[in-house]
Amino acid sequence: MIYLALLLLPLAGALISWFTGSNLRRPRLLPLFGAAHFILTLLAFMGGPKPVLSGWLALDPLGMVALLTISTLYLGCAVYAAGYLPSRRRRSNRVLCLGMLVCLSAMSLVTMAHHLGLLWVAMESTTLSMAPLIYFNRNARSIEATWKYLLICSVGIALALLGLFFLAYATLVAGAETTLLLEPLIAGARRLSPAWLNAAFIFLLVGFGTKMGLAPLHTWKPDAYGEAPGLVGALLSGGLVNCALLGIIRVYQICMAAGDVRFYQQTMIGMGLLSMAFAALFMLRQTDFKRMLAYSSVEHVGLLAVALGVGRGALFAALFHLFNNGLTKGVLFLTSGNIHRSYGTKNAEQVRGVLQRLPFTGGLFLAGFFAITGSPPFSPFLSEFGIISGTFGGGHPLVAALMLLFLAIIFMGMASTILPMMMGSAPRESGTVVGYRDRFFTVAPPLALMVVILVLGIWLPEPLRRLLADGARLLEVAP
Amino acid sequence: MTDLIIHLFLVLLMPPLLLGVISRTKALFAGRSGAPLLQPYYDLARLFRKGMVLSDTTTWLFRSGPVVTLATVLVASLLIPLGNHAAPLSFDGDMILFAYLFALGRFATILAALDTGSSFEGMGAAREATYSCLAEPTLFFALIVLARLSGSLSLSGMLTQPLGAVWADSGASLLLLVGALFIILLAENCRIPFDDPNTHLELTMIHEVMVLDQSGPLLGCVLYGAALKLFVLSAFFIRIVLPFRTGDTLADWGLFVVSLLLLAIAIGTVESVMARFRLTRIPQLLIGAGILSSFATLLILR
Amino acid sequence: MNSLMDQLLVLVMLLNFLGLGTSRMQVAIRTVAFQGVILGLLPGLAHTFSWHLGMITLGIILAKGVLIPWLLFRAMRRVEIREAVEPFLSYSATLLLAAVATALAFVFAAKLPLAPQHQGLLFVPAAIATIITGFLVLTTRKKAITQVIGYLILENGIFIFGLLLSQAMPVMVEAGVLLDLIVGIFVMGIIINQISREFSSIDTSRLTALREER
Amino acid sequence: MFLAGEGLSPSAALVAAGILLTACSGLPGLVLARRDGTGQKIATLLMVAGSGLGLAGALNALLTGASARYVITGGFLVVGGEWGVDPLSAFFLIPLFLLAGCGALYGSGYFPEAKHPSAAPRLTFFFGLLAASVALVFTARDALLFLLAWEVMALASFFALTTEDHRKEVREAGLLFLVAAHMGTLVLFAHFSLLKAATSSFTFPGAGSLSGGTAPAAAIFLTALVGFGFKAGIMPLHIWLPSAHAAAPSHVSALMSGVIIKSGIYGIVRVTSFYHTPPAWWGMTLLTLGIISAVAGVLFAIGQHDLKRLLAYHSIENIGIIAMGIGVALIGRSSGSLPLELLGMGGALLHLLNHALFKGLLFLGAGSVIHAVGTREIDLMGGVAKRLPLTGLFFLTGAAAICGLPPLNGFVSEYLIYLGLFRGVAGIGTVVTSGLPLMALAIPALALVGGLALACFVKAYGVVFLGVHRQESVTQPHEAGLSMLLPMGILALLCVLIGLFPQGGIRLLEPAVAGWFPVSAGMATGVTLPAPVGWITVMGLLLIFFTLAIIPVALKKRPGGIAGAVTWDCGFLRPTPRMQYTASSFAATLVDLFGGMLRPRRHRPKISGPYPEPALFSSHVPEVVLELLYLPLLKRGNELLMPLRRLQHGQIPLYILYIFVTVIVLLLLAP
Repeated sequence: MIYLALLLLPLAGALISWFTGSNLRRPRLLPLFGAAHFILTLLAFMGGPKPVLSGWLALDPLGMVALLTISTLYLGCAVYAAGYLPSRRRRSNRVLCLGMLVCLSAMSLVTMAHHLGLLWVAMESTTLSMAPLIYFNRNARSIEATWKYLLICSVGIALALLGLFFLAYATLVAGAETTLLLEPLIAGARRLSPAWLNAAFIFLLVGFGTKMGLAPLHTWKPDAYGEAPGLVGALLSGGLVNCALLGIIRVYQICMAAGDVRFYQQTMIGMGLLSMAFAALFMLRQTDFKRMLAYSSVEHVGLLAVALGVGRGALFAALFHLFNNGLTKGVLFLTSGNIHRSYGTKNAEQVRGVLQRLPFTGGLFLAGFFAITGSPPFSPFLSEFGIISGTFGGGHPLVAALMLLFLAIIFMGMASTILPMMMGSAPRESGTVVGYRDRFFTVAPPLALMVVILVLGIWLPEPLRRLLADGARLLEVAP
Repeated sequence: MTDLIIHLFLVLLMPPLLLGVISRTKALFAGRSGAPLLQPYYDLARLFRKGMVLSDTTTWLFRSGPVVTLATVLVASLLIPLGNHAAPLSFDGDMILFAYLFALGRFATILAALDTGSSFEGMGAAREATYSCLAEPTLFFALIVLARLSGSLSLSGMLTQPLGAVWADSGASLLLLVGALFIILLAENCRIPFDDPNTHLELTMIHEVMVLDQSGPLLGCVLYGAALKLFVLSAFFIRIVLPFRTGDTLADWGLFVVSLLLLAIAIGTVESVMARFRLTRIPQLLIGAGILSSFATLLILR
Repeated sequence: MNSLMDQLLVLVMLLNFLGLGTSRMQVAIRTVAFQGVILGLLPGLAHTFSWHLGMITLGIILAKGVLIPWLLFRAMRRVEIREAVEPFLSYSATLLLAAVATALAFVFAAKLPLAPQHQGLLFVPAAIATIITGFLVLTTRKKAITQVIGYLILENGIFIFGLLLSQAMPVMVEAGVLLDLIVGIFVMGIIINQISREFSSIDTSRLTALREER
Repeated sequence: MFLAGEGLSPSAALVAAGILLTACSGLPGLVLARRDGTGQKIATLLMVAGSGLGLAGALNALLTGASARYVITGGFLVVGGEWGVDPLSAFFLIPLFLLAGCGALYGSGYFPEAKHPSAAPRLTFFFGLLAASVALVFTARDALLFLLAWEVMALASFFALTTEDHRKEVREAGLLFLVAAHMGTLVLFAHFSLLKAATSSFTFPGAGSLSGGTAPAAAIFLTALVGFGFKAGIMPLHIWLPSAHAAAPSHVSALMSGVIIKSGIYGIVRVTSFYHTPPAWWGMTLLTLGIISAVAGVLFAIGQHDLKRLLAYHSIENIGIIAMGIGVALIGRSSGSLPLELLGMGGALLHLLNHALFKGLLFLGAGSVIHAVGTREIDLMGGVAKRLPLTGLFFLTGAAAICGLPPLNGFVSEYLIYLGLFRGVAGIGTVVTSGLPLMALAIPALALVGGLALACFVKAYGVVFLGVHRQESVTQPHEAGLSMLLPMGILALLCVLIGLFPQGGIRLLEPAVAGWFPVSAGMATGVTLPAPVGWITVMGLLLIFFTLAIIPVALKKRPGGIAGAVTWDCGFLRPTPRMQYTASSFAATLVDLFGGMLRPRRHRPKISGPYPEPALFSSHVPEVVLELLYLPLLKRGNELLMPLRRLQHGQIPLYILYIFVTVIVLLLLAP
């Protein structure tokens, strides 16, 4: 019941928003449905619903973590949208609202789909429903970004479909009943044909990895994140990325149950390190602060991939980081949207004195920066440190050292871009730029997200801890 | 008890005599009859009777400079064994205090010089500060050698050990050390070839230019302090060079006085036969001394 | 039955070359559409008739053979630009590559640990060859529409492989996949439209405003 | 979050209260009206009260020698935390709370809210947070809580030091500080991960519970050295230190130099305490780094003519001296020589306390001078002591103390380290198996450092406070207010007291040193330093007695009387204040002598024609390690990597090729 509610409620909202005429009133639907979805998510979290539709839909701890992240982030973005869109009332937001609500439904479906075919359909739906959102600004750059996003992600997802076929074929070759249901696949993983399973893993990793932004498949990411409005960037980096990661996690679950796991683990670690290296490379001397956030997303995707590859010891932290990264990215993208609007540029060299002109936005952006780079007392510290200590403890000291090196370069790059933006005195505003200042609706959502990660950075409630621990157990190598 | 009295007696009264001997030696070399041996005593007595002229720029620091300097040397003189006789005060690590007392004296003198605001006295202060810190390592290398050879951590222990036997054992090391220490002795006491206590050209002076503005009793303190410093460091140096002992207390005291006077004559001789170095050469010589003494240390650490 | 299927698959592979070799977009679109229709027919040949099968056949033919070409032609008509855009790699070179890839596909497929009932069939080599052709189009052509066509060829190749396991794919999912494909092409059509409006061209090699400096 | 176990011990409770009060001290100021300065008054009051409580707790812990650990559970930092106060922590808490209280009081006069309505509340808040986080660093007993406190400390210092961010140098200093701090933290990530791998727990192991000879132990030690070294400012990791100390408001500089860089030392001391048999190279490494830091630090200091940068480089020097002490202690431990351990660690810890006292004093004094004169440039000052007599006196005390001159506190700690070194080299009561030549080198190096420090401080004090003012200033320099003088007075008094009566300091020191020893060594009952500190009192008093005795002889009224006159100008006509020896000229010989390392830059004017225009000659010593090593390296690396950024070229077909290639490569790699 709750599954259907989670799926259909946003769709209903999408319908209503499509038929709402007023450009001013339409955005108000978003927080309404976001809040309803959030409440449903909390109910699901506390209720722990049973699988339905003969196991096609289920919320296991892994899905629950992703759903919780997405729903929390979405609520923040929705409230922000209600404050942000009216400031751009000349531009129709009908498609944007529609896309946001459809995407919410599709993302929820990803988190609860236990049939991999269904998961794929939902994943492709999130890709498509996001496209018009990236295109919101309707200028040459946003068209370019949208096209790259659409084409590259579609190709990637198509490869994932092939991977799914391989997976099904692996069962066929094993002589079992062909199925794409997760539980039977895990249960029978040992009997799967290793060659086909390897191929399936590779194609699914590349396919979903393209969507998630693992290097060198991340190429669309800086463009899309850079050109989309801040709140879309937040949804992309905190929502879609987590969906894609969940897709990979599902395959990984099967692989971990298959016996010989070395190849899978090494591949994950390798791709993760490569992503972090790419991110480090492009974050040095990055002058576009939104693109910088995109590369930061690449970095954290890499971090998560390494953590999955390391396995036991880093898994709890990985799931925790999935949550933390999503929320922190939300803070960063939402506030970067504010900075962009106020200064009329994404070029960090032209942005000075944010703390002076937009004290709350500036403070939150700075806090978000500290959080994302793993500074206590914010929760990403706990998860990043957990991943690194898990990597050291898991017998990969070299990998961990490389990660630290990349993190160091990334910090240097981010700090030397962000700190000059924050400090000093703001430039005099020219006549064309409207005096955009901090307002309740554009500051409260990132503030709320920030409070969440600050509290989690000090205190992790027991139910959440149990959820993460249960999830981590699902990802361990089968004995 | 008698040793203590003799120690204090020598410390208080003998220093100006050394100055007298040095200048007499130089006079003899120059073919003059020279001032009487006791001339430095007369000078001091006169200075202590005189009035003072103080610069308007100065503060209390200017006046405290000579006083503190003299006090530090006096305290140091209680730590140094004279000849074969242990010092009145001695404890583990007193050689560190000994060295740092001179540093304190220098601190006070330099600040007093800078207090006048004169560019010449600033110049002297800069030179003093520069050269003395280059001299510092040599002294400590020497202390390492002595401590290791004697197994003692106090000046008295180091210098009253049977150094004659040590010479037989580690003569090479001690020889290097003596060379280095003689350089330091001359540099620390502002003798030729490092500095000329009798020069009258401000631009070339080191120590004397710092006390240009001192007068009367304060200048007396400065002069007496300088003489005492010469005495104390000479006592340290001569004990290593001439580590003889007779076994008889009074004879040992006599031996000490004689050897000290011999050293004064040696200094006078050096001053007579050498010219003053250019200022830029001084650091090289001091660093050279440091290297000599480091070799000395290396030799005994083998 | 099997020989008919094999002949159709050979036809699919030949169509790959046509799609790759033509510089006219109408031809390319029709080629892909024809490929789609053949793919729609294949399941019907492989299995005995059932409603399930009929629905799938009908769906595929409608989607791939009718709806998608229509969407593409619509986008073309709106764009109405007839410019010659040189590909990154010449047509003859890509054809040569495709020939090599097809040959390799046969060699490679023979080594794969296939299920016994699939050994000897052309499904796997055809799928591989088509996928590689799709990639070749995608990586050598510059026009936005051609890139969509490349995507479709890729998709067709994947679909061929999917035919080996139609039992695993429930109708719901199958339909979802098709629906996503159609919506995807629909959205791409819109974007192509916008590209041509904004840049007066659908040459995507001009879309390089977004890159790292230096 | 709950504390497990029975109630808090008195000292732990006091320290906890102190942490809470200082952490919250700035909160009222953030919400209260700003003009009247109420918030700052409340904050100062809370800070002083909190510091008092904390100080009482720390003293109590040291005097009773008791230690206590508490477990915090209930989802705190996921796996829980451990917190506690033992004598070693307590000893580090003393300078912290002392400087926090004094600094807050000073700050209320130095950076009043009435004058800086927007910046002051922020500064006040972060100053309190800073003090609390450092206290937490010293009392954390597990890796996560430690790192939490560690990074909050870094962030709070960053915000405190960028208070005046309208100035470019402040922004640059802030960036450099933050980057260096984070580099250190990342290395500590590795450190604590390795430690966890070795002990399978994030909780700090007990003293002496690990064996040092293994490869993981070496990795743990090296990561600690680098991670903590960044914060401590050990050369060549000190790059952030000079500019940060110069840019921060003076009371923040005092806290930074006095305590925050000591948190790095704390880390090293704590980590080395875990090991009962460290290999000899640990101590030798620290001793070597200590020598390098001390000598290079003081040399760079001599070249500076920005008062606060000069003081900052002296912090590096003193950190070097402290590191030398720890090195001696470690050498002692690996060769089983108790006196060396005691003297080395005792000297290091006492010097740490002393440095906090006199460097805090010096920074506060420098702040008063800068406040009064309006510049940090030494060469423009002069004669300040006449306007600010008390500040001058206090600064002089600090200057003499930092040079290690008797009878002040700096001498006592250096004396202990010297004694340890001499004992090791001379082989008295101990046999040192390795590192003997190094220790022999350390002694003259320390002496050289002492001499150079003296040269530097007579220069600084002489040029700033003595002589005549070198530039016409618009405002008359004025003596600081009581709220600024009182903290300096307290610190100066403590410098003298510890110098004259080191027994008191040693009494506090001994339990802390005992805490560094393995529990099994039976040191729990306390240790006694093998140093005759009683003699220091005797000699100090003797020195004072002699001075007092000479004064009447030298200065009594005489017939000639005392006449005033101008300074003897050697026959020069019309001397002007500008002709005084400047700091740069004072240091010129030494800077030239060590020019190979200091790389002084001279800005020579072009002089031409028979009547040249007035021209300005100036010189400065750059931050060589940063400007000639790290930055060029970074630049080179960046240039090498730049071409790789073309991978993101914007061509879609090639992007798709990446995907294709990735698939192929992975397929080829698959087994």
